Amino acid sequence: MVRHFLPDNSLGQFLDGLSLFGALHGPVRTTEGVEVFGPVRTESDLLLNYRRTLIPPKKYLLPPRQTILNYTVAAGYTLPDEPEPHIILFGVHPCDLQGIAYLDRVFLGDRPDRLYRRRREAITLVGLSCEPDEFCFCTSDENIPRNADLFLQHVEHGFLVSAVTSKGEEMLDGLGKLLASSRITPQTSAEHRMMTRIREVARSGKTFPDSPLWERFAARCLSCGACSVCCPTCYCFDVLENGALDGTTADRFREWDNCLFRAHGEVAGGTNFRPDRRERFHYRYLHKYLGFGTLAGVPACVGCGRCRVVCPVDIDLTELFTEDGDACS
Amino acid sequence: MGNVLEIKPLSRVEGHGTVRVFLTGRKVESVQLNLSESPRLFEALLVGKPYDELPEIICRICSICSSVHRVTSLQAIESALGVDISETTGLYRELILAGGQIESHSLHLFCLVLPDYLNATGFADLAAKAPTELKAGLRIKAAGNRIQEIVGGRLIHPANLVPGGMGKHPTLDQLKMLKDELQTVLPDAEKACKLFGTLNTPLHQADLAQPCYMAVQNEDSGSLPTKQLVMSNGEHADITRYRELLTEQVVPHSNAKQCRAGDVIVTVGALSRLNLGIQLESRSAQAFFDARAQLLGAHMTANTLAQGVELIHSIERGIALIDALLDLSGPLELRAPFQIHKGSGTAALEAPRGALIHKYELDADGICTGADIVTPTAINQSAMERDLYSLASALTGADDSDLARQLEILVRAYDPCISCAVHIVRI
Amino acid sequence: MHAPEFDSVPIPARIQTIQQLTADTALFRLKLEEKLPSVFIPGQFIQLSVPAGGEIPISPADLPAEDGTMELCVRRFGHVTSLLHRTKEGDQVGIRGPFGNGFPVDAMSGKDVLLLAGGLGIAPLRSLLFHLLRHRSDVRSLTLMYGAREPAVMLFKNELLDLANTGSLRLLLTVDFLTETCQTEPACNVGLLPTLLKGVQLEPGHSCAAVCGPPPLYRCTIDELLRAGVVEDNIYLSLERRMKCGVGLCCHCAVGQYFCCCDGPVFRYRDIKDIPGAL
Amino acid sequence: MTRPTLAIAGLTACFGCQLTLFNCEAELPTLAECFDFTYFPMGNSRHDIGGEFSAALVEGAVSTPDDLETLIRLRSRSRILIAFGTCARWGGVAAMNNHLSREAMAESVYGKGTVLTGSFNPGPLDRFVTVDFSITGCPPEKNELLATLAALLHGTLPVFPQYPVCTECRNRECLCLLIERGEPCLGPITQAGCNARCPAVSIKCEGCRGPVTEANVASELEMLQEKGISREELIRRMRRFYPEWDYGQRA
Ligand SMILES: Cc1cc2nc3c(=O)[nH]c(=O)nc-3n(C[C@H](O)[C@H](O)[C@H](O)COP(=O)(O)OP(=O)(O)OC[C@H]3O[C@@H](n4cnc5c(N)ncnc54)[C@H](O)[C@@H]3O)c2cc1C
Ligand code: SF4
Ligand code: SF4
Ligand code: SF4
Repeated sequence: MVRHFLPDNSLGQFLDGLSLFGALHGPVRTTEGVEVFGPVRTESDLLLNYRRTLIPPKKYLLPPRQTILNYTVAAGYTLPDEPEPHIILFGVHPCDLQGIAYLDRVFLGDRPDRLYRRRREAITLVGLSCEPDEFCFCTSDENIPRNADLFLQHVEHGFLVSAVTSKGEEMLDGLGKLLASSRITPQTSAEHRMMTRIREVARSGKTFPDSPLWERFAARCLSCGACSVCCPTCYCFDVLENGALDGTTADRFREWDNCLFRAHGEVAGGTNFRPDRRERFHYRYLHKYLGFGTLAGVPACVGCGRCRVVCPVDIDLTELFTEDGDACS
Repeated sequence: MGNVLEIKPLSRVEGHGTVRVFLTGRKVESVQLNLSESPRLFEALLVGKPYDELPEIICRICSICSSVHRVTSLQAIESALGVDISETTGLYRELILAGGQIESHSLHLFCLVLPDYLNATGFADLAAKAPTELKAGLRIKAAGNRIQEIVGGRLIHPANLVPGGMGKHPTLDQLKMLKDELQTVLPDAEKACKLFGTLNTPLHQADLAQPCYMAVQNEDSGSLPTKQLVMSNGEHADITRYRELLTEQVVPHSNAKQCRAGDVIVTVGALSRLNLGIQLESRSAQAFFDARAQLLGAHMTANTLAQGVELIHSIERGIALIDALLDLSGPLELRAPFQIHKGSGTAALEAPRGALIHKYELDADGICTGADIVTPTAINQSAMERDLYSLASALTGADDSDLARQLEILVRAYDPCISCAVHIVRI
Repeated sequence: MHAPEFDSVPIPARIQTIQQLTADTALFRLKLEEKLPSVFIPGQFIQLSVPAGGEIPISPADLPAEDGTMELCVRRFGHVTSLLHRTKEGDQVGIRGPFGNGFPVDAMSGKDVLLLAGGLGIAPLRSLLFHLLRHRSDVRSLTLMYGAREPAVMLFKNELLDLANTGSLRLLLTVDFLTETCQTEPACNVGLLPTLLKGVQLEPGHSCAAVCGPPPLYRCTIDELLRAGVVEDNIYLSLERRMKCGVGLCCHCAVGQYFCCCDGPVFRYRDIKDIPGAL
Repeated sequence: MTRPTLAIAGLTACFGCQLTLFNCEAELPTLAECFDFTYFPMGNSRHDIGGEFSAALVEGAVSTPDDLETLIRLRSRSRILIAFGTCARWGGVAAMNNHLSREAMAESVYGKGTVLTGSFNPGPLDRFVTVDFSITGCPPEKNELLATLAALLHGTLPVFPQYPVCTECRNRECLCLLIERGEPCLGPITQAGCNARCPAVSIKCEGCRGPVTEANVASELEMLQEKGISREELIRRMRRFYPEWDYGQRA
């Protein structure tokens, strides 16, 4: 893969060039100071050294609430046909790129989801290297994640730009004059200890049935939903249908759900297969680290650290993998 | 033999009320207006609560007036704590008051009283009989509500307004959108005002007493905070001395106390404001000029038309305030800093229905030790009862359903807000 | 076999007839306006859409007929089922499916087959029963044990008695308790369903059982079945979970590492017996 | 199609829930067509409470014999009784001091010997009658009211979220006032549905929609106490809209 050098002072023009291919979105700061992915109006909006956004880019692919069917008496149920505007998502960190790769496996696997695919195809990913902090433990398998269309690596005075996909190459074609050839080889990072542990655990299928941590988690958890909302790979959803005021038409939509909510394991008549929080934490553990169905054995956690940051009562499932948690298994 | 005609519940008003007409044969002996809302003991709920919770609790006294209660409460607390709010905060507060007035006046004009003019039973009937007028009215109302929602964070019980300032400023885009919306409905409001000026009043023309108007004002313009209570008989007082001007008495037949200025029965509301001369913007000034013969010195049956003029005024005022806000530059202060200490504060504002006064006593920790609230409907109650008696007497001989209908229309002209009127006041 | 996708659009269907079976349960005969994308295997389920209510999993109560009709036996339980019970003949509903794995009918051939239905569990088993009756010579013997709360709520009773009278089916009925008026009901045991298994002895390896009913039924029936000689491999259970998508995406229906909607709803007992919370 | 008949009535409250209906400006003409507002004193001068109602939406807490009479009358004449708003569902602001004696409360402010005749401690509707459905909120949300009315037209009732305000707050990517500013936000234990209105303007949730079903009340209290907020203050704030929290509840 060829790497080009993009000097800092050409970034603005580079972004202008990218926005010819779609609406430019990237990490920006809200007036309250929250780092989020959102529309980028000018280069100065863009946070080039951000840590992590509150919600990962999954919101572009699987919005918190999305209409999935419309009903009319005449036509029955039909798929909504909202055209997906093309979006250039700039500045996606490797952990989030891996998150997207995971969602792709779920939603574009053997049972592809048309609504997901439509959004996925309308998005171009421009990755950006990052500096880890004390919360995250991401490790990309390669230095340049394969699902980025373009990938930028911070280097002194600029970025190393690589086109990963043909779409990426196409975009670079028009931007050649901003780029210089480069011989810099960026450093590669070693796998984070935590991620090594997680991968080991996933391989061995360990479930820590006797760890006292479960009780502690269950007693403290507020079921506030933050950990799932903010996780790049949590994708459980609920489906609901509402009639409209005309008395005949209806809309069906799906919205993000959370395995720590009581209703998640309920069936009609009130029977609940995961009645208490302890069981729901087990479930979360099984799904997140050991994987279900065709993704059994594939850990979903990409190490972005969001769940540790957003939990109001400091619950951290990875404690299971540290000495203490492990010792109890 | 005496008999009693009872109108219960009063309909198309906000809150629970009853009118009883006592008759001997066909002669009207007396009329009682009972504001029968159950007392929620709001002052008692406030005592013992910290200063910052007071506005959040007290705005729940009434939904339609929630913004103005909230702002009055904030100003009283800030006066107790000596807080100097920023120009921005002041403008936003005025803006939400304008929004509240647009919403309240249009709800009242189009949904509650217009049916009387067009011989409809309510908004649902009106939707069939006068769909264009209703829809135009609802558009105006929506514009007022949008202001309340964007500035207050919620349509009712505005959460965004807190002691010293606000939680978050609306964005420039939101302000521009509000301005556009206000500009669109301004012609609708002018049309509506003309409509109320020309429609035949459904009310029997009786000789009602000439009211003594009262309003809160500033010497200069309408900006916050207001300083003076003024009356059309020339009396006036600083708002902190409102208790010297306004006396209250318990009447056995009502859950709200009646309020008078000494012996004088006073009237507050849109008509009073116009008669006491609020500063109008250009188009509302024109509307007032056009309708002056119907408004100047008029009794309360003209209040509806006065609200029509004010509807134009608050839309214009809203636009002017948004322009002022758009002109502000630089980093804007969200909340003014302040220290908590013992103190007492009074604030008065014009609610859509007239003068509203809040007073609080705070201890050294900012905990409320006493609260007093005077609401416009409590002030209007005596005048309402007096006018009901005159109207009923003038209608001697009318059959019961006509009499009841006429009395209800008169009550509606006052636009009573019974939820806020009913609360027992500490003296 | 290819199951429909989650975003597949429900096929329109009309309600042809509604037959009230008990106070809260009715048999809805639907006519599909298009063909189902694949052949229905007993034990599979469809997702039934009731406009403005939503979508719920239902196991058809018979084998869909050539003319595109299908029978659903549904109890009024909550949100969607109540709305279904308010529909009238001629109303429109929607169908997606079939989803999941049904009963392994091939594995039943040559065996003594025991069907155990508790309450509404008779609905899914009825389609299996019809299938087996149609291929009666493939299985060695066919027994249906069906338990209901009380005689008044026993579903399809006359139909089942008629079938039993043809001799191709051994039918054992039980009710949890008898009400005054029904004391003369014929051929009906009193007691929970497992009591019917008391004393039954089957040939291990040559017998199999299909069980469907409310969760407590499984817990109390399995031991009895094992004791009667049915091996773990040959006990098939149809499990209920909340299903929103039907294809293993929404993640509500997980049973251990399996998804009830695509790995089930029919599971072999051996595969799930060690999963905590499965039953 | 026969139009569903509605009764809309207010007991002890601020009229905000009924105002919420009027606040549906865009939909009001449609609503007038779809429903027969048979009994609706605030909106209609033709009040006949005599008939049968498809549904009754009742605002406010019960705190007078008159309230109770209206409520029972509506209950017996309506197929569906809907508690409309926080006061009707949970008791609301007027009930926040129910732990104090009403007489003592009146006396503490107005002096000895004050008697309050004809009213009692405000309570939610379900203390007196069976309630079929509720739309919570102080004020309730327009879209929840409209969803309910639409569902009634379809012969059903809507399904509202059962998760807390936090979930919506995070979905909107608001600043978490609890984590970032240590404020006693009640979002984690409050029923969602408002789309986190208050945190969205950087104001802590005051809990106006009442408890979420699986509120971990004990943990919320512990966590906020660890942040240095007193238990008394927390309980006082929590009582503002619902005076009967179970402070030991964990799930
Ligand atoms: C494989 C399978 C086969 C089945 N076969 C049959 C059968 O043949 N006959 C039969 O009667 N039943 C059958 N059931 C059970 C049937 O699916 C439930 O009774 C039905 O889902 C109840 O739905 P409800 O909305 O009426 O009940 P509710 O109790 O209201 O809802 C059930 C679940 O869905 C949630 N929910 C409620 N309303 C909604 C909504 N509008 N949108 C989304 N979720 C909502 C609830 O939280 C609850 O978890 C079967 C179930 C399964 C899994
Ligand atoms: S589990 Fe936590 S650390 Fe892992 S990907 Fe999800 S949010 Fe990030
Ligand atoms: S601000 Fe409040 S509602 Fe929002 S996430 Fe934080 S605790 Fe929850
Ligand atoms: S954030 Fe809390 S206080 Fe604000 S509207 Fe929602 S529930 Fe009510």
